[in-house]
Amino acid sequence: MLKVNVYVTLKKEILDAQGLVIRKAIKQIGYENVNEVRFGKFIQLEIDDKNKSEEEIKKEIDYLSDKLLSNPNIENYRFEMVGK
Amino acid sequence: MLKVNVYVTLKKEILDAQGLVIRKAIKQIGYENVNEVRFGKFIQLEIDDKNKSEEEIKKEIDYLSDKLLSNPNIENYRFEMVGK
Amino acid sequence: MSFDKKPYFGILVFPGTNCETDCFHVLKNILGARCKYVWHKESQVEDINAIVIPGGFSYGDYLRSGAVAKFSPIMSFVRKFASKGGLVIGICNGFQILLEESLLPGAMLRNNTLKFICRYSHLKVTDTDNPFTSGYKSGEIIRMPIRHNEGNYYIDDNGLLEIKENNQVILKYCDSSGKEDASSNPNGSIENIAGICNKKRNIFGLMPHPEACCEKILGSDDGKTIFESMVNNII
Amino acid sequence: MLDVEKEYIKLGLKENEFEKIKGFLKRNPNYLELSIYSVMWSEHCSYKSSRPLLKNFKTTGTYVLQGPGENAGILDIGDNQAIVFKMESHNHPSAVEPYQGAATGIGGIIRDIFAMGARPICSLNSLRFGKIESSQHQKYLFEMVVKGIGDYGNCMGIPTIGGEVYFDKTYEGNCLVNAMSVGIAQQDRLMKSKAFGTGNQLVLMGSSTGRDGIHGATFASDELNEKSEARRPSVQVGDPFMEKVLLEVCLELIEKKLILGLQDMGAAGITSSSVEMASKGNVGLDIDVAKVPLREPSMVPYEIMISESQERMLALIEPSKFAEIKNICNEWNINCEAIGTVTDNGLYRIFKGRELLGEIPVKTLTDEAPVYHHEYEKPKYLQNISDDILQEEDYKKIEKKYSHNEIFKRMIASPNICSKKWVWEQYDHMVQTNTAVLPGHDSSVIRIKNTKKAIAFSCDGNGRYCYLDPFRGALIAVAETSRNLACSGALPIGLTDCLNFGMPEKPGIFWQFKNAIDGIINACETLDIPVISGNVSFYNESFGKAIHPTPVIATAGLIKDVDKIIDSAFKDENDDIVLIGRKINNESVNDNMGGSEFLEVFFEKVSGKCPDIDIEYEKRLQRLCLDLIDGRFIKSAHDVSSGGLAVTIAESCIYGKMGAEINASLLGNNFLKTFYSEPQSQILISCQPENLEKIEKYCIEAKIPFEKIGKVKGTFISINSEIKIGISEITKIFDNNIEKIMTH
Ligand SMILES: Nc1ncnc2c1ncn2[C@@H]1O[C@H](COP(=O)(O)OP(=O)(O)O)[C@@H](O)[C@H]1O
Ligand SMILES: [Mg+2]
Repeated sequence: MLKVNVYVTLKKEILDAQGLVIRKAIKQIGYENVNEVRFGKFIQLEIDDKNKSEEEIKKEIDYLSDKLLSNPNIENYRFEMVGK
Repeated sequence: MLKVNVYVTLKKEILDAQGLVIRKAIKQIGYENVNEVRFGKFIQLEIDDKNKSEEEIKKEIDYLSDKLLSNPNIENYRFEMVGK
Repeated sequence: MSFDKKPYFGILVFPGTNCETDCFHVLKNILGARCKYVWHKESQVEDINAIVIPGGFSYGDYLRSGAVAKFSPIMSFVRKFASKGGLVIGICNGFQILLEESLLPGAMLRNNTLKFICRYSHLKVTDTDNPFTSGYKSGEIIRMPIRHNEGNYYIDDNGLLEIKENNQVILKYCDSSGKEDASSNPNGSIENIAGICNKKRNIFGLMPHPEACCEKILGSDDGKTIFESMVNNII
Repeated sequence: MLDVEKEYIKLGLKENEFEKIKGFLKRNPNYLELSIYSVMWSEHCSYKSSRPLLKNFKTTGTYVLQGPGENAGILDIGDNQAIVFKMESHNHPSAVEPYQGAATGIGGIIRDIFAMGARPICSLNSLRFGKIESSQHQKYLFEMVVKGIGDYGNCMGIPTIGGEVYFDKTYEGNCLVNAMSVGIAQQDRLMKSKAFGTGNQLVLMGSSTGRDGIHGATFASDELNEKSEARRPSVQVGDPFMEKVLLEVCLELIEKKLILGLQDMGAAGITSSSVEMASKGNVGLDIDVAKVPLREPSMVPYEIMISESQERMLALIEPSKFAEIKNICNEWNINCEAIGTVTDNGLYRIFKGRELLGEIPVKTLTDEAPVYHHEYEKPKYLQNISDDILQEEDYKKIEKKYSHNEIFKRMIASPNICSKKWVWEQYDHMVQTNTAVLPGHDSSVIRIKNTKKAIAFSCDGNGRYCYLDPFRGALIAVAETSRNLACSGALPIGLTDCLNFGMPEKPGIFWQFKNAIDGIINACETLDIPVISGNVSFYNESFGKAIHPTPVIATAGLIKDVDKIIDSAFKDENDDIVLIGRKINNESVNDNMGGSEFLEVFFEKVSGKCPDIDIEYEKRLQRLCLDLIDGRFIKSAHDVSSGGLAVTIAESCIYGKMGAEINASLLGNNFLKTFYSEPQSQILISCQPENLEKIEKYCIEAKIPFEKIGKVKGTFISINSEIKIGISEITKIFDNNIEKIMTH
């Protein structure tokens, strides 16, 4: 069993409305020192790697991240294998 | 400037409807080997650490994560300092 | 009932609240009660007998519904008001805020359909021994609109036992014949729960919108009884 | 220094346009100026191809306070109240990024409404996709567009009360997303967007400005192709929470009389909104880009000027009011900066602090923008469409293959016919507690609190009819919305349109456009409905192929007494069912099967003759329907439209949860033709038997044919003993088919 974490974030130039609201809330709570907040998604996958090489799996994840997990119009993604 | 990543995930015992839908979509695409998908949030903070120790900041993040960024009734969180 | 004895409702307004005028209309024009809007930055409200936290999308519901609103100054007043036994009703987003604020037990998850739902739903009034539903018959089946993204009520096993033991479950989703099952559950809510109160029975949260069904021209006036019950229990 | 000579093409300007610019400026423009010209002269902003034709619309009338020209049109509904509405397309952004494209489309049209000083009270939408049964991508577009519209409107607390959705191959590469918003205002609080008063300031409120949507207006004026994928920076994202706050702030500023004018920011951002304000007031304007709050500090002036960041508004104010306005914005946590000053020199000047970056005579951007009188010619495809499409043996073949019950079920199951519940249940259609007739009926109705009045809305367009005959198709679209209103008891008082077409440079397309406009004009004149606002969307093509011409019409109707509203549901057992309007001899003119849903479902073709319509006759029919409702003689009314009479009967049964026994006379003995053809000008009504005679008298007086065709009865729909199906069975198909397709 392989665990993979995929992180999806909005592209830099895209308005992050959620991040802005969170930042304002943090200031309201009284933490003045938080300057920027970016909101993203975090998807954990558990993958059966019995019959596949790590390379193959990486390719699959890359494909899935691009086509399904993120929206390339507005988001970037990155992923990491976090072990078995 | 300190960067902190906070990860918020639904507790194990809670049905993750979004995760299930993603898993179904992945199977539909033809990747049979993805067994579990959990959907979470990923919040990146940029913190001004000029006048504060790392310990203090950790405490702050812990407080924020517990009170604002996650709802302890349904979610777990963890965070990591990813450097300056 | 003399004029200045008319019950006085405070209707909270957060940025993003959008049902405050609907509540105002019902309370003032249909029930003849007095009411005023209370901006979230206020920390003290005089003279009111009850608080309404209306529906909407406070702060866009961007992080979690109700999560940001709870840090507003007004919420510590709500806490104080409630601890002295004042009546507080949270409708939809108001219910979500009460949960986030831990004034009511449990939490709200996304609808298991992952879609916003706007439609009439049948509800069973499972408890009438409280100031909010005392005007209904116990077990009565009523119709109210539901309109939400996150109405999938969740509470852990112990919590569930507790709220059941204390008769805190007040409204449940059902079908027209009163059956509560998966097919009459619109959002995945645990045991079809649509509304609960606190142990002291003076705080009530519900996902359906009673303020949207107080006039026959809108298709139902089943919701009026909730506000009438509150008025009657204030006097 | 850039070589502007090469840049103008990239910016979408033509050579003659570039020459014209040089003539106006008497020099070469710099890149900033060129960018400003390019967005202001884009089809999207300048209407350069359509302006000459749109001028011919009927735009005045008893109820009109403001026709086309402002951000939205305004109608007088009495009691010092006005309704304000407009429809707009967001087709191209939605094709590339359906969720955000649709969301920002809604956001944009809502800003148009509150820019007029009105509080939005409802929205409608008209959608077109390819066939969802056969394509995952079409499903995805449909799903995300609906979600985008829902999420935005729901968060704003504005009910989305109606609209229409059609699926047809023609929209496969180019979906249509047309959104309409309606507001209500006190007549003495209406706002204009004109800039005036030298020294007055322009204040920018709302979101900060980022790089999104740079060259979006140019993008909308271009056809879709592979390159569209790569043009993603044009995608804008919406923030409905910000817009809700902005709405409340603007209405508060108006209420407190702190602002003199208001203008939303849409396509081409600061540039187009400020230029339009200046042009309307015949004044000049100095803009300081250094004052604009930025999301990305590295943005350069031209990006700032044309960025299409959403959720921003521009207000005209007296400088002395600025502090108070700023306070209100602070209370709500939004930006507020004075970015411009009104001048008297007629020039549009852009500064960065003190540095002058560009200078353009205002009128050269607006009134003197190019106008094109395109050539037109009847398209060739029309020569190959035969009038007689179905022969007796074709009908026989269908009847041999399927039982009448099966044919009926197939028709009801067609995504174009079955309930759009899957859509509207994702829209909050009840917030504001005014929706007196919920979606699902001929028109949706909003009551006006504290009065006896209500306003009804209906939205319609039929691309297939317009493909066969754009004149008649557009005429029918107007007639149908108006008929839908009549069915709920509303008198039509004004309409808005969204005209979706291919490339106007192609003579065949421009012919379609011209004819559709003539059709609208013709219908509006006869039915006495003014056009008070609208929108044109050209370049709806993919890979060189245009969509069916699709003019979409949305009409508003006034109801004087909310207690008289009726809907299309059968009400009581034993009520009589009556068809009014059918001319038995209709068939000789035209078999009314052209462009029908029946033809599409069973033969998968768009052909034949567009149904005939006599608009004078139509007017009498609608008048009659209104009179019958006003006299409280009828309990339901439902017009016959796509799918024909059988579908109309089924819908009235399904909505009323009641059966019907129908026995109608057949046209030329042909059951299928009688029940599935789509002749215009027919309304199915139901009434108490006691009222039948009175109704007949009214019909005779109005010279409208009348035929009692059955009774409300039992739990089955039975039609001429050929169809017999339980209400619950047909309701399941009707209610759940889209959901079923979408979850497959
Ligand atoms: N996109 C949509 N959004 C909201 N309501 C819709 C939408 N599409 C269709 N509806 C509703 O479904 C009903 C039927 O639509 P339609 O078949 O186009 O009506 P008609 O044939 O009377 O013009 C109407 O009440 C309409 O408002
Ligand atoms: Mg109709």
